[in-house]
Amino acid sequence: MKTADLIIAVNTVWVVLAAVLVMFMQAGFAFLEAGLTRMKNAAHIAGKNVLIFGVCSIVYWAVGFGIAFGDGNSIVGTSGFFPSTDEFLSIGAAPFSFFASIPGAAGYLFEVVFAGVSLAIVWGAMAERAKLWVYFAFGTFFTVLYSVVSHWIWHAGGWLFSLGMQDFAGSTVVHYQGALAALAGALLLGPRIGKFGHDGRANPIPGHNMPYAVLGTLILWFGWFGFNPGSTLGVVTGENIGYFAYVALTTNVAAAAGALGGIAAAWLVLRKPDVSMMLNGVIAALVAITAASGFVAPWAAVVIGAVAGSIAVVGVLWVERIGIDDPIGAVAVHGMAGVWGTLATGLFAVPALAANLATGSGGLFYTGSFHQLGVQALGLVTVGAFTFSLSFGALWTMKRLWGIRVEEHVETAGLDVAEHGMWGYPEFYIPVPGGYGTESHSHLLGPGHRHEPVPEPVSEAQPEAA
Amino acid sequence: MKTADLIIAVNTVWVVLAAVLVMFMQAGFAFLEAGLTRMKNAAHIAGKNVLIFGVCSIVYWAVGFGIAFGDGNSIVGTSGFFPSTDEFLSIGAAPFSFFASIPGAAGYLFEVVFAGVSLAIVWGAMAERAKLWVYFAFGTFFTVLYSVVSHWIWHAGGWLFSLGMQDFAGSTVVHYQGALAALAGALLLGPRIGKFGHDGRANPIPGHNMPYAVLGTLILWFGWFGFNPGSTLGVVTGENIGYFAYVALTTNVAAAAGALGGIAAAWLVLRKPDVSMMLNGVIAALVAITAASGFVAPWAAVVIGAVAGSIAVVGVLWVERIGIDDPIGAVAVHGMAGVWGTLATGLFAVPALAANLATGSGGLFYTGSFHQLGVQALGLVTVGAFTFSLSFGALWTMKRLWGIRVEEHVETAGLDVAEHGMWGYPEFYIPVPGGYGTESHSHLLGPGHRHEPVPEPVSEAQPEAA
Amino acid sequence: MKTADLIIAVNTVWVVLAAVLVMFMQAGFAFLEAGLTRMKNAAHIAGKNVLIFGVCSIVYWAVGFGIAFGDGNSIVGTSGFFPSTDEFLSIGAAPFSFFASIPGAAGYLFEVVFAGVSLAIVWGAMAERAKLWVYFAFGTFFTVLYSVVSHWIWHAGGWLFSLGMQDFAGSTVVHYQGALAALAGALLLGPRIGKFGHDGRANPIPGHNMPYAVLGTLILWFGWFGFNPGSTLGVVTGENIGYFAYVALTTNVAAAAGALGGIAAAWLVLRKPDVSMMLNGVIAALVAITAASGFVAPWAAVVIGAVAGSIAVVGVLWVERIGIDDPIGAVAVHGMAGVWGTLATGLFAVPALAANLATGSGGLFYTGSFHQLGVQALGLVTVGAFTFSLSFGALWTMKRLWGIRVEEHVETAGLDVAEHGMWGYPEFYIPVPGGYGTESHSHLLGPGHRHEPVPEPVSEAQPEAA
Amino acid sequence: MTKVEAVVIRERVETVIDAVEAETGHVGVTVVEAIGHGRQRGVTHEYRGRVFESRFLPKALLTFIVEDALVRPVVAAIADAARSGHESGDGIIWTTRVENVTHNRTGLPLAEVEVA
Amino acid sequence: MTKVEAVVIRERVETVIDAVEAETGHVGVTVVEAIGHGRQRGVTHEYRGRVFESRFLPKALLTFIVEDALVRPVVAAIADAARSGHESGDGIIWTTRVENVTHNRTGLPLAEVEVA
Amino acid sequence: MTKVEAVVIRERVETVIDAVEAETGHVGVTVVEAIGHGRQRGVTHEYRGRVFESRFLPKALLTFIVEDALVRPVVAAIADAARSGHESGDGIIWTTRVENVTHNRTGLPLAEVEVA
Ligand SMILES: Nc1ncnc2c1ncn2[C@@H]1O[C@H](COP(=O)(O)OP(=O)(O)O)[C@@H](O)[C@H]1O
Ligand SMILES: Nc1ncnc2c1ncn2[C@@H]1O[C@H](COP(=O)(O)OP(=O)(O)O)[C@@H](O)[C@H]1O
Ligand SMILES: Nc1ncnc2c1ncn2[C@@H]1O[C@H](COP(=O)(O)OP(=O)(O)O)[C@@H](O)[C@H]1O
Repeated sequence: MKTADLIIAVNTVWVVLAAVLVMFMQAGFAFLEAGLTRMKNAAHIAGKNVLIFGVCSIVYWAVGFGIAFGDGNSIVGTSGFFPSTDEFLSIGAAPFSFFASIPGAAGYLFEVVFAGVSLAIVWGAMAERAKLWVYFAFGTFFTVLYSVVSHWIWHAGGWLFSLGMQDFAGSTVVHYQGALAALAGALLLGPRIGKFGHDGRANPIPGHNMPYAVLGTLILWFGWFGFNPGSTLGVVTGENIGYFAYVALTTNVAAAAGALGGIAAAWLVLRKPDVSMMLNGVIAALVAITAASGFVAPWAAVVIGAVAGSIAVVGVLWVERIGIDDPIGAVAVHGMAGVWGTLATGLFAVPALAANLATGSGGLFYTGSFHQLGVQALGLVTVGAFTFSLSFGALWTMKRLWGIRVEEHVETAGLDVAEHGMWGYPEFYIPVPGGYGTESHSHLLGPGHRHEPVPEPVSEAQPEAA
Repeated sequence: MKTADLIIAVNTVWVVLAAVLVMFMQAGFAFLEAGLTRMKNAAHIAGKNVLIFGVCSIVYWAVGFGIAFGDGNSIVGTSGFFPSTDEFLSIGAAPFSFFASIPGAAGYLFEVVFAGVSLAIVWGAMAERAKLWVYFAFGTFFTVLYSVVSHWIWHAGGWLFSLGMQDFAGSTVVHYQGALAALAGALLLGPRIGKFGHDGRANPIPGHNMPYAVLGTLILWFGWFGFNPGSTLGVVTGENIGYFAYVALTTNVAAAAGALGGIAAAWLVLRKPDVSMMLNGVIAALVAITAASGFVAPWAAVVIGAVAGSIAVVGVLWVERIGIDDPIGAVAVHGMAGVWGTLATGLFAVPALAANLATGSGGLFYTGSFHQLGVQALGLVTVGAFTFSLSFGALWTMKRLWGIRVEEHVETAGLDVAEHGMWGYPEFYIPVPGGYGTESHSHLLGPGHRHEPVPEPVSEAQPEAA
Repeated sequence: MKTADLIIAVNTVWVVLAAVLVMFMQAGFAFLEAGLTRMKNAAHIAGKNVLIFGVCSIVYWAVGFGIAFGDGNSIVGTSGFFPSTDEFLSIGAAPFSFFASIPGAAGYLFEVVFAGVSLAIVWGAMAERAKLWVYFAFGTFFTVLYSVVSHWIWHAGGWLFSLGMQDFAGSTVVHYQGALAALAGALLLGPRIGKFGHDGRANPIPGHNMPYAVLGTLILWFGWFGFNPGSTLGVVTGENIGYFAYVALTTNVAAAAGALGGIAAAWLVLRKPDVSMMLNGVIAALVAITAASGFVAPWAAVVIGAVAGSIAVVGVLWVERIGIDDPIGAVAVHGMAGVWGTLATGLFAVPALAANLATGSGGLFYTGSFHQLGVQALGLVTVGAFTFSLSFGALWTMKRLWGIRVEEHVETAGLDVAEHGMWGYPEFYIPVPGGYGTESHSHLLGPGHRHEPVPEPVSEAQPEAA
Repeated sequence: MTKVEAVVIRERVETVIDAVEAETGHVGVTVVEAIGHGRQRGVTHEYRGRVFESRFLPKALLTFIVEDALVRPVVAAIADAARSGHESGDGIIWTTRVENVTHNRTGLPLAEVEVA
Repeated sequence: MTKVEAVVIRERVETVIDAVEAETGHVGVTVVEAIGHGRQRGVTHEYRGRVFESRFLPKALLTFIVEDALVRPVVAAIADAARSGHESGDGIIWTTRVENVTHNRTGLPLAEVEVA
Repeated sequence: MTKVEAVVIRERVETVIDAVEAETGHVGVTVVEAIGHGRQRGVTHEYRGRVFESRFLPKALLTFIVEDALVRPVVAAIADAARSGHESGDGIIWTTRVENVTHNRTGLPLAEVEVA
């Protein structure tokens, strides 16, 4: 076997395992979001991540992957739709010639989990009040939208990539985009009942389970080691062997600095070391380092992370202050931190590393030139305009035509029982731990009381069902 | 170092990490099952997965691995019991010559976690009423049983493998077998108290924590990326470099289709987008694609997954209708979907892929020949007869001799407090958050009330203990 | 590309992924500890793991890594502080010439997660009563302390390594050290309010969530497959290709034996198959096999694990009997089992494996010589003296100067609400699932009752904040 | 009107309410999860090596506000339906006269709403 | 003194307490989470293929121990504040005379503490 | 018979029950977790940037059905045992006469069971 083939095999091991780590981030979002929302919606909030990752995986296989990484022009990929077995098995060949050192299948796997993350962010700000069908409809729409932008910035032929935009693993592509759609959704849905008093003052709606939020955050941190380092798409990067280890390092120190930055900011600004703010700080730091992880020095990663941690705290407050109800803080944590990370790369990118990655040039701090910073800003502006306007337009249309928000009584009762038919924690609402039927049965065993059978439940559905 | 050795090293990295992902599926089952059962049994249900994986790991090391993958005849492996250090370190040598390109130790690790998954399935249908010792006794028995069948289908010398049966990662070996034993157990244990009313109508017994079930499902999806792709046992498969990436792709699109198929079927049949049914749909799809993942085209994976998703919904209803109490839906989700997946491979296997894997031939859809389908059916019938009858026999004997079901008062009080001595969530049953002792101590601090010491608890055990 | 370079790339893939698995153990500790403590402290206990891993990651990057693995003398590393990008990218060069076959960045990543685990252990015994700032102060101090000892035992130039001490993955370095600091903390903090009655009898303070503890344990088991096998730091170990698979095997059978040993011991000694004791048994077994995993035969791993499982049960009882309040059992599970594992290596080390690892010699059982056992004991004594005395001294000083324990009313109310401002599970303490503000808003919608606005909350902080 | 309060084992909550509705026609109850201690001995717990008694067992506390005329049949129906046949723990019932029974939605005395 | 007990929807707990304090000046309440069944129909549940009714809805049970003189205004304030405008489920109120109202911290009759 | 109800801090539940049993010999109690608001100020919460007061603190509501003769000693024992020495929050006690006290298992008046 030729060494070249072996390198491909090793690259594939790395990329597939990185993709698997990123896929697990769905569990991270599920628990972060379930923990920061209310008990009555817990099953819905957690379960929706399974649903949207399902939608995303199918849509991305059908068209998204072709749009993003199929051979095409500088705006969009024009081939590789509903790819065949051979197209997925081939390496560095049309329609996925972009992936020169891994099979197309590995490319799909790695990219679809990124789309899934971006989509997961969207629903954070729309939590606890969106109709279920919207997840299907907008999920499909956004997956396509996302694919277009990822073509611009990541595909060798993409126009922003050609300009030298540096977005190593997607502060802009994944997080900022997700936050833009989240913002559109939050604006169109409006705040949850009771979020703002008649005097417009915001009321806190505490999430129901902080340990869930901690678990979610640690799963995200864990998955991010696939997210950023995996974006090398191989084990040798330019001159550097095992460069992904360096990317993992910048990711880790940034996240750590974000935890400290977040809790410190909360302690100073809010006078309390708010646990949920520390968690937001970690995530904001990971979001910010995402663009920069391959380009910056360790000390810069610490700075980027610490700043992002405080952005999370102030950003969450500010979004609420301007009257937007974002239960998870998606706009601040993924949007503002994503912008910061993208710009910070333009500030701190080390020329040698940029050269080694053959992407853009050194940052202001090293070169004294505003060029790279300008490119980053251009990317933010164009993506912002594109993704926000189209997301807003799509959701606005859906709202007008069919309505995207649940009825008041559904929201009050909770989505679990009203939409899905069962509480997320049934035993907190129903006093019969043995199940509904227990008593109508168990007292047959003892010499207990006998009474007329419970009225037949409305279960006429089943006969046809089975 | 020779390239050949390096390939072995890379294979080992891949197989070991895949095994680790599969091992984590124990946490997935623990939370899926704990979430779909009652609060009063939560510690028992979750904890038993640690217990049975412990039993399985020891038994499989002692005899199971030798039976399954030790050199032997077409029925059973006859060597490699209590393997030595050298036997585990050697590559492609007796007694584990089956593993030609990884050390025997990697083989053990990868195969034992599969046995653990099969065993985990068994207890799903027996949840909330089996005696604790049965986990030890039947766990040991089933591990051996499982090893025999895995020898038939996976070992190069196994008789079903020789016939060309296609079961890439174990729809039959792992899931169908587990479900057969689960069925035997559910039949012999009988339904939980209150599951069926005096009029025979089934009563719902809602699981106590849907977020747990979601976490469990996402962990399973995550782990399945080790389960199916890892079954290539190496990074180069016939002609294809990094073929495991393709297997991961079919696995992912099938699971996604299962989520959509499950929730759609629930919405249509039950008129509610039941979250737990969507989760079952995902798992059923993963079960079904397990046999097919290496053999089919992406579109076929989508079909297999979507069908499996609806099988889960209808199957769960049907199993309940015929009077079987299967709290987790193991029989439908692992059994019926396992049968579907095994047969579907006989329908959709791509000839070229089958040839590349040197296992069986193309499926009906491509070849027009019923041959492969027939082989798959033969495998299902023989394994079904073998595993069900022996599992039933073993459990029947245990039931006759010592009884396998807990007493009624234990079941009513809950296994946590009755068998293990403590609730899974003590603070929901005991009104002293500070712990039992708090008051007998803390009021010493303040000028509070003094009273005669609480009667000495029956803790005479300790002195000898320490 | 040269094969030598490719081997480095493969090593890096393995080591980075192993490091990622170990990093996830933070989630394991977070949930194990949150599950074994009380509801009122759940957010604090879980969240602190994010905090301390943040502290540890920054301190270890700044100085710890240099002290532990920077080139230096036999006592301490004297270079590699605040390492630069180039220092992290270089392979086998100063200041991290210790890492001959992976980049320095991979070395950092793998070693920092070990420091994080050791630090996580510390807080287990200090749970539910330590002041928040202590996490920052002692976390920093301990990270440095830990780095010194890891230099002694793991660095090629370390004095204990030179003597031939065998501690494959850190029973002594990571677990025993963590337990020593934990013991110092537990002694200086004193027991939680109510833990011991006026008659000195220990009162049980049940943990609030056994499923959390199970999840935590399974995550730890999962992560341990990075912990021990990853410590090969490469895919080829001496003569053996893929030796890490063998290490994974010994780790798994030991953990399994620990589960069985723990539940058996509990059943015999406590007359109940205590779930939490089974979990402790697993962890104790993993702790014990950590030193031995690369040196012993499978049967010895089973013995080591089973013994460790019973040590956990008896040790927890004994620590409590002598009046120490260790909520998680860190002293017994990590300390006593760590000692056992370190000594057991001196008993069961296979000469051939020791030779292949070029570390120490065979154990008493094989060689009849007490030499290796003596070396192991020497290591335990010196590390014990060093780490305990310095940890105790540091905490004693902090206690004297500023106090390390929260006020009684804080401890009684719970750290979540008293220190962080919000309950871990707000809806169990606040009767308004809709959030505080719901009623002041929702009744505007209906023709409901109107009343004077709720008094403005003390939120003057915000305006300046935003 | 009269308040009838009953402590019953949780598994019996629905049986008891069914019995009251079936045998007296009264509809309306408020249920609270409770834990109780009485003649019945509690549970022996074991946790991490400590063996100890908890005197408490899970129960439910039911409150029915009923017409005075219905008090006896309601009490009888509850006592009858609450009897599990186990040796202990079935709980107790007691009643109290209550005044000003007001129906929030209408603001009327509940009695008038009941007839309504 | 008199005990005023009220069952209200959970979202209204704070509104009701605010109203009592604002309109009668009475401070002091004990709240218990409850589930209730009344004229209002319950929830239709679906779980794994079973469709069934649960008659219970989440409510809260409030207990106020008040001066006899305050009973009428307190009841009025509660009923007024508990009214959600929904078609059902707003709950009920009832009162009972109570004796020996003792204040644990001081051991004095509560009335005297109130004035204190 | 008489119903004695007491609101106490949760840490004191077992102390209070022990005291009642030790000092009056009465056995039998039903406990409900409650949250309370009284003279004692509540907790200042902070959540994601909002600082606000919650007036509620965790308490427990104990219900004892006792012989009329035991009312005074039971109330005294509770008040005594509930006193934590803290500056606030120890709760209150009140009593009410109750009728038809029935014992579910036997169907007899509870009094007769007690003596039995
Ligand atoms: N005197 C009492 N005061 C308050 N609650 C009581 C009293 N006696 C019994 N109970 C309640 O009834 C429940 C069952 O009482 P118990 O004496 O155990 O029943 P049985 O007499 O059938 O054994 C207890 O758990 C407690 O909640
Ligand atoms: N007779 C009663 N006894 C006890 N609780 C009652 C009674 N009637 C109503 N309730 C309580 O009040 C709640 C609301 O009653 P409901 O009849 O639904 O209100 P509405 O009359 O406004 O529809 C019920 O859920 C129950 O908790
Ligand atoms: N008037 C009342 N009605 C109902 N419950 C009350 C009343 N006064 C006090 N309580 C209960 O007693 C608890 C303690 O009361 P509080 O006034 O805080 O005690 P203290 O007077 O010792 O400060 C309160 O949290 C509440 O649950």
